[in-house]
Amino acid sequence: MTMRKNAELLELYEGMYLIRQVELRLGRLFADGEVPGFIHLSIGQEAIATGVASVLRPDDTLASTHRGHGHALAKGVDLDRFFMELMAREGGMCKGRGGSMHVADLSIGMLGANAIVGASIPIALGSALAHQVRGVDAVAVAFFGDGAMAEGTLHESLNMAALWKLPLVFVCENNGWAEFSPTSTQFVAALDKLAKAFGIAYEKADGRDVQAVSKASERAVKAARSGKGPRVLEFTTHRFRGHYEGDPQKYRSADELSRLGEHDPLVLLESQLIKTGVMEAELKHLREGVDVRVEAAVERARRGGAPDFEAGRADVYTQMGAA
Amino acid sequence: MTMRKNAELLELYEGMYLIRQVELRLGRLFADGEVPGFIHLSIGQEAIATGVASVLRPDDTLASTHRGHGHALAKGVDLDRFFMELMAREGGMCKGRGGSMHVADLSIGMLGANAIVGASIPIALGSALAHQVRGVDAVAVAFFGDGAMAEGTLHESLNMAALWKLPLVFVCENNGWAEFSPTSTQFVAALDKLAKAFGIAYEKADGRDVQAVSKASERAVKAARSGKGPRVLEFTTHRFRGHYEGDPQKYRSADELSRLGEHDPLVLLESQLIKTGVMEAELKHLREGVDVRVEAAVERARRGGAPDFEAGRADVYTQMGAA
Amino acid sequence: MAEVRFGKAINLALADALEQDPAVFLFGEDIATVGGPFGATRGLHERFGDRVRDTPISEAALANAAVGAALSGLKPVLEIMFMDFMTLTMDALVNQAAKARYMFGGQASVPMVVRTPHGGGISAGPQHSQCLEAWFAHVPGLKVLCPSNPADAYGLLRSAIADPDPVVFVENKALYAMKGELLEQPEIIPIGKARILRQGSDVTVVSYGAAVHIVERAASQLAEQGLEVEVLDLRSIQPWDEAAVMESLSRTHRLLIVHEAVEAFGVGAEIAARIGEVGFDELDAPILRVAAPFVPVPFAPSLEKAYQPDAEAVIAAVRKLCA
Amino acid sequence: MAEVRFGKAINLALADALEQDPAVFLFGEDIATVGGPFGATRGLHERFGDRVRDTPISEAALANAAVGAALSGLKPVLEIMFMDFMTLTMDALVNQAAKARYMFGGQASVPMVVRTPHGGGISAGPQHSQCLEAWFAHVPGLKVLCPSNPADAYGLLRSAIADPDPVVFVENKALYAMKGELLEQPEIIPIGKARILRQGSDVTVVSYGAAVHIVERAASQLAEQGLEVEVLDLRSIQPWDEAAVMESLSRTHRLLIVHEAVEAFGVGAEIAARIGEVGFDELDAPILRVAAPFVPVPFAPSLEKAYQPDAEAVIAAVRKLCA
Ligand SMILES: Cc1ncc(C[n+]2csc(CCOP(=O)(O)OP(=O)(O)O)c2C)c(N)n1
Ligand SMILES: Cc1ncc(C[n+]2csc(CCOP(=O)(O)OP(=O)(O)O)c2C)c(N)n1
Ligand SMILES: [Mg+2]
Ligand SMILES: [Mg+2]
Repeated sequence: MTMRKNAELLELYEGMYLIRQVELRLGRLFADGEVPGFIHLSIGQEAIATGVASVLRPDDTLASTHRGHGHALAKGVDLDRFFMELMAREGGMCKGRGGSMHVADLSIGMLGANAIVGASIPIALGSALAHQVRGVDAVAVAFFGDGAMAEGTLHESLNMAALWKLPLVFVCENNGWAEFSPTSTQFVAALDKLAKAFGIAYEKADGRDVQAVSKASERAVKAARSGKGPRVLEFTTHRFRGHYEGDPQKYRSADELSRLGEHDPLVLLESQLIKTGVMEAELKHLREGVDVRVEAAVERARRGGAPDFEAGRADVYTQMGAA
Repeated sequence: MTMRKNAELLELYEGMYLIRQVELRLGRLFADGEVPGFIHLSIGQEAIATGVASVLRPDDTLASTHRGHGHALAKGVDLDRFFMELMAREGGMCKGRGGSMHVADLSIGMLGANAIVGASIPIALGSALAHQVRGVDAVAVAFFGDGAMAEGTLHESLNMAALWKLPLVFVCENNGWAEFSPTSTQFVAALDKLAKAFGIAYEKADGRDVQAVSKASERAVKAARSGKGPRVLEFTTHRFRGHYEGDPQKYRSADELSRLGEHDPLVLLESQLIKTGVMEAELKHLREGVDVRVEAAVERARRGGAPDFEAGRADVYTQMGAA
Repeated sequence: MAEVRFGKAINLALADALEQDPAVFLFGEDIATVGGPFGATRGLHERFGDRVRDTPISEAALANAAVGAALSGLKPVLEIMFMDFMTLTMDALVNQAAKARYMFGGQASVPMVVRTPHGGGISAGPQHSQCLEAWFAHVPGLKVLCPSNPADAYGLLRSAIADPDPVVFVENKALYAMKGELLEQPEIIPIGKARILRQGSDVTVVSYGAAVHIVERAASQLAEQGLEVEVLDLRSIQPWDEAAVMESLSRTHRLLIVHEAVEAFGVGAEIAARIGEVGFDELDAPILRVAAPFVPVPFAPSLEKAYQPDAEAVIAAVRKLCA
Repeated sequence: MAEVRFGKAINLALADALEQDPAVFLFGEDIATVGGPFGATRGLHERFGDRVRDTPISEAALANAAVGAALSGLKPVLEIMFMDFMTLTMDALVNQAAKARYMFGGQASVPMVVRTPHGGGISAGPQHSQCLEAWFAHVPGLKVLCPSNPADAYGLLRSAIADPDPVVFVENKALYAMKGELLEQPEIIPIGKARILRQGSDVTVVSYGAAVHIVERAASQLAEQGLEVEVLDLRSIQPWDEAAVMESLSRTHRLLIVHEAVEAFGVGAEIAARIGEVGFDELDAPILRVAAPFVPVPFAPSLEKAYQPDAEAVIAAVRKLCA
């Protein structure tokens, strides 16, 4: 393993650890009443967001889901503004109006988390269409969960993406669950066969392994970028937490819950890094750096002011208020 | 070929000829201003409606499309009330309120033509669900065109039908056109692969050949009826007329239009019948019988009274008018 | 007589309907195994088996399936998890369910219910908080109900399920935990009848759903200040009880309408327009409305609080009316 | 100055927008090769190539794709063939397009237009005739326009396309063939400004779209009878020009609102409610509405004629106001 390779891996590790740490922190903030609403954590799924985003350019776009913190962070949203948003402050990336399910930063192509299951797919489709029509070589990524596969928007979007050879990468994060039900009790098709039906190249990889994710994503994004049309990626993964924070998860067996740790993408990557000669102390230092950043962001968010409703009215429209 | 077989074939011929004659007549009535609105004729596609309906029981249900005259007639709607509907009379099966795109007779399981592309599929799905939940062995049929395959409802319905093993037969009438565009310019997936992705058995047959349609339908309906779950049927066919009457069809080549006659399901069946020993005079007599019935129905419809708007208000709700 | 929560009253109504009518069938996302995200269907799957069914995330097809099922002998009750997702069911409700009876000439009824929660107050953000009932009230063929307490929730839901026509049954999520009296043999409450919750001679305040409680709080405070408010709970939005409003107005000569939905083009607009017409001579002051501003529902608790109509706004409006 | 048809004015506006702004992109079913079912986009594909694109029959994904495209640098103009099919696009318009700007903290605009025809009069039946504009007017973040003549169609459509916010642009199908003057350099008409079509001192009649012509006919007849009607064409429904209505009312002291949409919970309800409030002291008579009854749009011409508001109804209402 080369030094360069190692540096890249460390960067991925840092990205994944950032998501982990942010979300663990959010879990505690939520439990303490400092984060209102409901939040869906992607703990256990960090390798996907990180691996996919690692091959994206700033002008590439992505549309995300209700479980979108990781996607936003991996695409590079500002940590302070992220925490401020979830903690309902004026300084939030959405000025406290969107919250967890709507984190967005249009300036870096993060088109928003989305509270409507299945909506990320056609929104990303439209973004890919814009790239194509505008003649730029940017790529759009549609993140969606396995449960979202049951929505008709997947079908409509697979078709249009293939029909128009759009620079669109479909990314299914298959964690086996749709809320409180195993997705197998809801959706019978396999995504590979679906993709095949539309003539779209498909690739599956282990969503715990950030390198596998990154490599598969690289191939898909490269193809999409070079005019070869859409690609479908499916990453198997594990949802470590409840559907949302506060979910007692009675529907999951104690056995499943107790074995989740085996699938931890951070642990897997750590042991790999150690094997390549990285020292545990180095990792620890890196983690501490992230911890400090996260804690500082939380502190700053706590000090952030409450948003002003009346001021916000001006943003319902760009050009003018309604009658 | 046995006598019984011959009688069956003749019955199919009569059914197909009835649809043909009704629609030719409708075409003239439309041109003469006696049928208002817009009408989509299924001329050229009669073998599908006839063949599918030939294996259905009265308690089997079907949901149809904007091109639904054939489905309605094949399921056995009353001819007088059919013409009265299209000619906007009080005596119409829908009292003149629905017209061509809404012909329905709930008492024989004809759940209506439908002006929303793609809606027939989930409506038939629901009907199949009702059959299953009520524990009856009726089957539901969803007719849809090739253009409708692009709607997300197909995907959602394929999934639920498979998931719940519903007694539902999907029937795609693939005439190659979606309005004014070849469907190949709109939809890239092949239905067999789609069905396969959902694990649903698929069968394709020549939609010009009523026996082929009938046999494939028989297998599908039998499977659905006996609890084996949904089936997908695809019948290739040809739309002889414009998308709707009055459509000048500039988008179709003269060559294509001139060769449509080669695909006439009635001509094919006639020559087959002749081969089995049926006399042309017998066929002629049968046709004349249909002609007389159709003409009589048209005459009666002409004499039908206009519907009464005020009286119709009582049907907006079953139980009571709104405030 | 017992105290039960609003959610439990819904649960009891569903259970009693399932018990008494084998045609009743419940389906929706996560309603069976885990008993629904708000617990409204808890225990029903255990008790009624496959008549209470979990579904895939396929709202569009589910709603149209309800139509097909209702046309085929079931009385389906579909749960749509948040009213914001009703956006996906509009074809089914508006083009199909609402029209089938009239458009098929009165042949059939469509006895289906869609239960769905609306309203804010839990920081669920812009796509999980909307009150969209005005849309459905605008559609001939639909009925729209919105109870404000457990007894009404029970009684109206029983009516909705027994009703032969399609009903949109709106449950304000802020009410699920609310406690109230329920008789041993709970009353069935007819559709279209308002209820006077508090008598008063100075102003009539018309409301429905959770807003009723804001109005009651305001009325108590106003009573201390010597203003007697008559509080009318509409319960049914389509049809709505014009006679009851007029009767009250003929005594108070002042009218205020309060709801949580957006004011502009909301339910209150129709009531104000209609009463402004038929009650013109009774009015001693303009009809006022207290409702949400023309802004999406924001996430931050502070914003949401500023957004939602409250008792202070009601008090101010009543004072203005009586000035 | 030339006489052009309404449909041609739309066509010219689209052409000029495409010409002047490379970000403008047109898509919809059958709009390119054949120029749209109503001919509104004829010739544009030939002239602008792939910037005018035919699409599959996938309204839900198309509308969300418009959102994604608008967030990624295009100004998409989507055609939805009939307003009844807008039922399939509600998530995109209401949850996504309308909210993105506000919900993302004012980061981005969503410059998209959905063009769609509404209205009856051609026996298109219950699922091809609806006027659903009130729904969109109820949604903060959307703008809603509805021109009544070719010059306004041109001028408003140019404004809609140039506007940074999502616009629902409603074209009454009965108007497509209507002729009217269009300047060599046609005017751009600002959103939100009503126009006085006829001055009069006895009654103010507010209307929009095709209903304007009914009102004008009625006004001519009433003038012969000595009643001077002031006719206001709203042109913009959201926002609507309250100031213009108030100004007129301050002279006439009587108000009638006329539209083709269903009266109950329709656009007129908001205007009546609002003016009934702010114009209370100006009113010498109740505000009346002439609009469609609470019934689906029937197919039979005789029924549709009875259903649609006409000049006689307007005359009767004006007479009642002035009695
Ligand atoms: C249109 C719509 N339907 C239902 C929901 C409620 N809901 C939120 S998340 C979810 C399950 C999604 O499962 P999946 O797509 O696998 O994502 P995961 O939660 O596993 O990340 C559901 C049903 C929703 N938000 N939007
Ligand atoms: C939801 C919806 N979108 C669009 C239309 C307009 N439309 C009517 S028929 C049709 C083409 C349908 O093609 P196909 O399903 O192949 O049926 P065919 O006309 O060939 O029988 C379209 C686009 C519609 N009626 N409903
Ligand atoms: Mg999942
Ligand atoms: Mg076709």
